[in-house]
Amino acid sequence: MKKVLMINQSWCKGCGICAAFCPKGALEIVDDKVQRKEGTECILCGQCELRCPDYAIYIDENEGDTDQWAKSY
Amino acid sequence: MSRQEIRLAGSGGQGIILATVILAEAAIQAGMNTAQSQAYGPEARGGSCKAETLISDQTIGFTKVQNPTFLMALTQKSLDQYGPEVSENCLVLIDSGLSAPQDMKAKRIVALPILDTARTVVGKIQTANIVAVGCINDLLGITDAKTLEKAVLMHVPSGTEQLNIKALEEGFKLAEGHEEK
Amino acid sequence: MTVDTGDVSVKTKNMSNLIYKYMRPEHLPQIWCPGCGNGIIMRDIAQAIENLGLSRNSTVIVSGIGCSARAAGYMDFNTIHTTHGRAIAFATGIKLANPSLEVIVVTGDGDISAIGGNHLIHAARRNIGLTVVVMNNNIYGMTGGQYSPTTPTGAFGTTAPYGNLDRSFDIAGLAYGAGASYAARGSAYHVQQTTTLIQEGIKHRGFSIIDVASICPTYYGRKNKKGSAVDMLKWQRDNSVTVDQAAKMSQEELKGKLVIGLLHQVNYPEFTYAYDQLIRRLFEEREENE
Amino acid sequence: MGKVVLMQGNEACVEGALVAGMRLFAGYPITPSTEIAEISAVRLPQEGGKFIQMEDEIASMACAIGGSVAGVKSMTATSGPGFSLKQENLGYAALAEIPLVVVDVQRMGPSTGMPTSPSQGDMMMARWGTHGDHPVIALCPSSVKETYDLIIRAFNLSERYRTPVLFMMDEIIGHLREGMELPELEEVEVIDRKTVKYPEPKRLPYHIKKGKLVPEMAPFGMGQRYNMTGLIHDESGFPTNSNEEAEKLIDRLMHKVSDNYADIVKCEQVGMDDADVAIFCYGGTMRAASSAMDEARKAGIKCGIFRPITIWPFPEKELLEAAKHVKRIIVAEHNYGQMVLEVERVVKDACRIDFLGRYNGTVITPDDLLAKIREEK
Repeated sequence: MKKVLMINQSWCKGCGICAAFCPKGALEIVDDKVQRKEGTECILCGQCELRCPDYAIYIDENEGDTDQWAKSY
Repeated sequence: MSRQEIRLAGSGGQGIILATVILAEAAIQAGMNTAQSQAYGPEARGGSCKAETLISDQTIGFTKVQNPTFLMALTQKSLDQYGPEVSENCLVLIDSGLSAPQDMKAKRIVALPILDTARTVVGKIQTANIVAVGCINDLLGITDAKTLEKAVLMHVPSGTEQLNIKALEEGFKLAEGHEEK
Repeated sequence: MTVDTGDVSVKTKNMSNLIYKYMRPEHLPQIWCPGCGNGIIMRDIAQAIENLGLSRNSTVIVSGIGCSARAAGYMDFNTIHTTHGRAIAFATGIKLANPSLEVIVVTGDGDISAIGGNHLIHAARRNIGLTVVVMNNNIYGMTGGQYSPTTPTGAFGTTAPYGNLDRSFDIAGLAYGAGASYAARGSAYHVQQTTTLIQEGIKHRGFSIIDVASICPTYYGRKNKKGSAVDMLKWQRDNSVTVDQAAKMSQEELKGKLVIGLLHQVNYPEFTYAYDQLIRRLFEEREENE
Repeated sequence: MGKVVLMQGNEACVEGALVAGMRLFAGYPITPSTEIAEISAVRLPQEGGKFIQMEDEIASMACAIGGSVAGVKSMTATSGPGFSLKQENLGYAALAEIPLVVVDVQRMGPSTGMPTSPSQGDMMMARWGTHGDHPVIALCPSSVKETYDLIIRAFNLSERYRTPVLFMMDEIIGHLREGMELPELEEVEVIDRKTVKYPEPKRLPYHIKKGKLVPEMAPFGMGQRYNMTGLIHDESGFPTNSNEEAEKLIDRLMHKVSDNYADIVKCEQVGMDDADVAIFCYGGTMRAASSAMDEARKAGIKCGIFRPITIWPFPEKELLEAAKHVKRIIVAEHNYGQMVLEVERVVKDACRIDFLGRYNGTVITPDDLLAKIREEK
């Protein structure tokens, strides 16, 4: 099953840790919330998930109901 | 047996408390009521020590000895301290090595070589309290020898039974031919 | 997809399987400040439990008072949030009453080494089978930034306005000196290493402590010009040395470094096990006598 | 009739507790309660229970709470200074509704005071010692036999009301040895913990089932995962800042005890049918009072005794009724005047109240009481 990066913006406090430690620079904080940065590549390494203090970003398995490779709530 | 208010005094480590516990146990075994308590200083050894047993065939209210009917002192210090407090009718048992203070009102004094008997006859000074228990039972007639022996065995450390029974018997012997001064 | 939670099976929505399985989502996000290291360490604990396959029903989380103490409320186990400094003493009673429980104490530097210091050293000495995870952020966060026993000399806090005069405690070293049979140090940055250290600490039979360097950007960071949460984590990344590396370094070289890894482990009979042996012995003696 | 044995008050406390189901004791040495720890250390492992000597009094209290949370009937014992140290966690146990028994063999204070000297100086600390409003059940034995029976009752009350029960002994009874008749064990009522039968994950840990007094408890490890806290919490066991929930919780805690006054409060009245003068006393002081009463009656003075066995909640209904039928109440206690404040609060001007306090390390004697009884004003 395909893996997918998930973002739960309602839990995000915008600390920026995930973005800072993303090896591909694929995340950014906009208005105190994390989001995917356009034109970058996510390699689904999970470094963001490991260090997010608020469990707002994580790698999940694609539920099959979407083509999106990143999903935000 | 009428109400007895027994006070034993000595120095910490002489087994004064255990002696009153055994007397209390003897009273229970003999079907009487009893109340045993003690007061001691912070020292575990060498400090002054006072322990009491009330024995009565009636229910016991107040649990402390107020007017001792019997006092035993094993050290001069404790005799000097508690001797003058007791009334004329109190029976006082002292170790032979001690001398009664001048201001002691009690008339009935029995001096027996309790410490010496423990040391030389029984062979262990630590048994002086059990020698004393034998003497006291004989003087006061709390219970029979068999019951007292049972009470002793209920409270002495295991391994010391024989030694303590010997001490008790020596106590009986000591008191047999006693004389009140 | 579904997650086996032990009692219910529900489609996950907006959290990872790990969080769904071991946390109480209805109480998330936590009250901790943005960038607080405690959330990272709490996840490490959950991951360690997942790796070990512990049953949630037979795992107990005990906490004291302070920021760290809120962890108990978020984690989906038998949880008890106790009084300040006393988490280990409560945990001792729980472990003694039911040694089959896995008892994990989640605490902070003030909680464990100031008001609770006595319980720490004696539980370590007793070698009772608790696992203590310290969220060590070098400051009292919940009361607003006072210096703690692990605040470095010279650092600032609201009660150290001219710089801290005290020397700071090495909590893992303290516990080790007191007889802890497992002592380790991790950091908020070193997620995988710390998770492994916690995991091994839980597995260890006896008293284990994992002193984890947390970060407090709100108070410690701001008061001491340490920058953002990101800066503080980067500091951990750039200034940590492993136990093996540290062994080859001089005292001078080690100054200002964070030594992480397993500091000490020894096998010694665990207290509740020893007590159960005692009970068995007494029962056997009685049977022989009868 | 059971066997009569010679037993010390402190020993009876442990033996009774074992009958009541105590299987964990956490303590710290302090005279005059130390024998309770020593005897527990010998007896508990023999019964499959656990004894632990903690590093201090605070830890002992916390450890006993932990034991109870894990489903084992637990006890701790101490004397004055240690009772002071236990107060914070006592409040925790009251708020989180943890059944356990805390024994205080009182000694003379304040501070280190006069070790081993008798006192009843912790009576108000028992009521008000921990911060915040909380329910209190405290019992006072006045003989070795009563210590044995009453400690069983203390455990039963703690289970029935899910609350810590204070067992307020004093040195007089703690160190007294006297004969007591052992009960037939099958005749002893022992209340076991009401635990959840089927742990349901969604069950609210502090929800009270219809017709029940208190929430059923789920010992840690039995399958219901929930949160316990010393913060004000709602039925879910999680902290709340709701003022309504706070009031609801405190009301419920207070009412579970006050609404069951008749079940909890016990007192003894001796010779009160025709008494003109009553001695109000509790614990070891009762022994001097009973001797004084006998003497007074011999001298033609109609003397009676009113003795609370449950000291908190205070037996105010019975006392007020008794006060209406006597001319005087003499309050005798080994402190500077503690329970006399309660007597004054309850009796008001229903009769004259005299006070006999003792706070120098000696005990009130029957003669002291007789002198007070004969005092003319």
